[in-house]
Amino acid sequence: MTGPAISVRVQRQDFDLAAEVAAMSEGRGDVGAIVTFSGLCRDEAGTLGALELEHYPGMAEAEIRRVCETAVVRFGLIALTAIHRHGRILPGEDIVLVVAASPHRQAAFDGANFVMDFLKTSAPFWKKEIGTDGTAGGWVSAKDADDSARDRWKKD
Amino acid sequence: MTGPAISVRVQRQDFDLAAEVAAMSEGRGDVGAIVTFSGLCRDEAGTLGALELEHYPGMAEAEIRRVCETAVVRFGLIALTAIHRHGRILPGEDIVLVVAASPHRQAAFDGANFVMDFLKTSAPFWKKEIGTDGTAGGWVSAKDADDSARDRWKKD
Amino acid sequence: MSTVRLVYFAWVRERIGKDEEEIALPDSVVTAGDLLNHLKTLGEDYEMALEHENVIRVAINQEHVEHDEPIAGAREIALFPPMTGG
Amino acid sequence: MSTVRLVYFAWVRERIGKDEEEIALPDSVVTAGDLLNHLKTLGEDYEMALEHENVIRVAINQEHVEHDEPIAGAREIALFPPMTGG
Repeated sequence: MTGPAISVRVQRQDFDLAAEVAAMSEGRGDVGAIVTFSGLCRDEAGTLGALELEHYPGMAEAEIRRVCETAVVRFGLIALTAIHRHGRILPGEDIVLVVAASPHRQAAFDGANFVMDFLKTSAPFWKKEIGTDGTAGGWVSAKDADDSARDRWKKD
Repeated sequence: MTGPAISVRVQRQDFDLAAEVAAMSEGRGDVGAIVTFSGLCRDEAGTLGALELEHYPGMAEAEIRRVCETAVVRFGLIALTAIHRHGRILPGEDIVLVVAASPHRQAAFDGANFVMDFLKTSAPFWKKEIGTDGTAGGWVSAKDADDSARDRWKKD
Repeated sequence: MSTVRLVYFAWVRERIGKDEEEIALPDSVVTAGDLLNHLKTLGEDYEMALEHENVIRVAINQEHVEHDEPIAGAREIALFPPMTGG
Repeated sequence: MSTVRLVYFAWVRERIGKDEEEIALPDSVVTAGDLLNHLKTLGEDYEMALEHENVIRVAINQEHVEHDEPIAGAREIALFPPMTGG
């Protein structure tokens, strides 16, 4: 008997959504619901040339894994995958993927949502904006709304 | 200026998750979040041979479209796709797919979640269980939990 | 008297024993609930199918309605159990 | 005196002007907050980087800690701004 399958990857290259989803239910009949979240780089109305994503190697993986371990227990997930890219990301490209599988739909929704909220506020990644002319802009500021989103998961 | 892109399909054949997701952000830079929900046929601990999915042609599409139209307005979605299969579905196979795209993550999560909750309780589909020996079992019963899940979206 | 097309799904269809039919309605049948009561007088199959009247869902012209909704102007009325898609 | 490896990220890294360094810590530096105050005495770059002390996040051995956490036993201490991944 193995526990829920957690897979965490921090990588430069893009990911394959379909393959990650297919892997969740392959060879098993207890998965009834799979929710995926893909976070993409927006072009900010044409003003953004790219994002430069800096991360803390080692801690980035460890922190996402801690979030995932909490999520599989709390929501009774069958499998959970989280992939976060780093380096230069162009508008329209993928930044992050979370895939949660469970027998029932709400657990899969909540699991993926929970992971994103905690990943946003606790995984050591930082975004720097690069203008359309290639010059470095400012660092993206953290949002209070992200802290609020995380805090709604606190149990009473 | 076109409104949010809603695509609703009720079909026998399987769908292509990756293609549906890719279509959402193709040629546009305002999509920051894409959430997908895939509903799969479980094997019910090896007791289920298949599901036979009956639907009300015409109304099934119309009802899902009504739900989607409400969702894009309520959550400010950029695009929303819902595909529901009918006919015989084997354990491990896809039943339903919802894909919601928006600038920000919570709207995409809520949009997909909302569509599933209303689709479950209002789209005219019925599941009949087929045993592993191919004999027809009973019709799946509607769950009170599904009504509760829908009712939590009622605004105060 | 007016005629209307009735369509049945899932176990309502199985118990009544047909997918659809055209029937003539007496003028006393005003609401969807009246229709259910009228159908129950047409035979045992209908009685068994519509026994638990409160769980039967009704759609007029492919839109959900409550049992107290008038059916005047309906081209197609569907009767079916609670839905279990998704 | 003990030595510890410090690593910096994002605008903390840019303002201090280095990715990482080993520094010797006086015994008076007990908590993460003490460390920030000590670093601010090391020059203008540090002062500018750590000016808004309350927004600076600290990780000891790759785990988040509060500013009042003791740093004894730390092999690696990271200083960085609030995170903006995802």
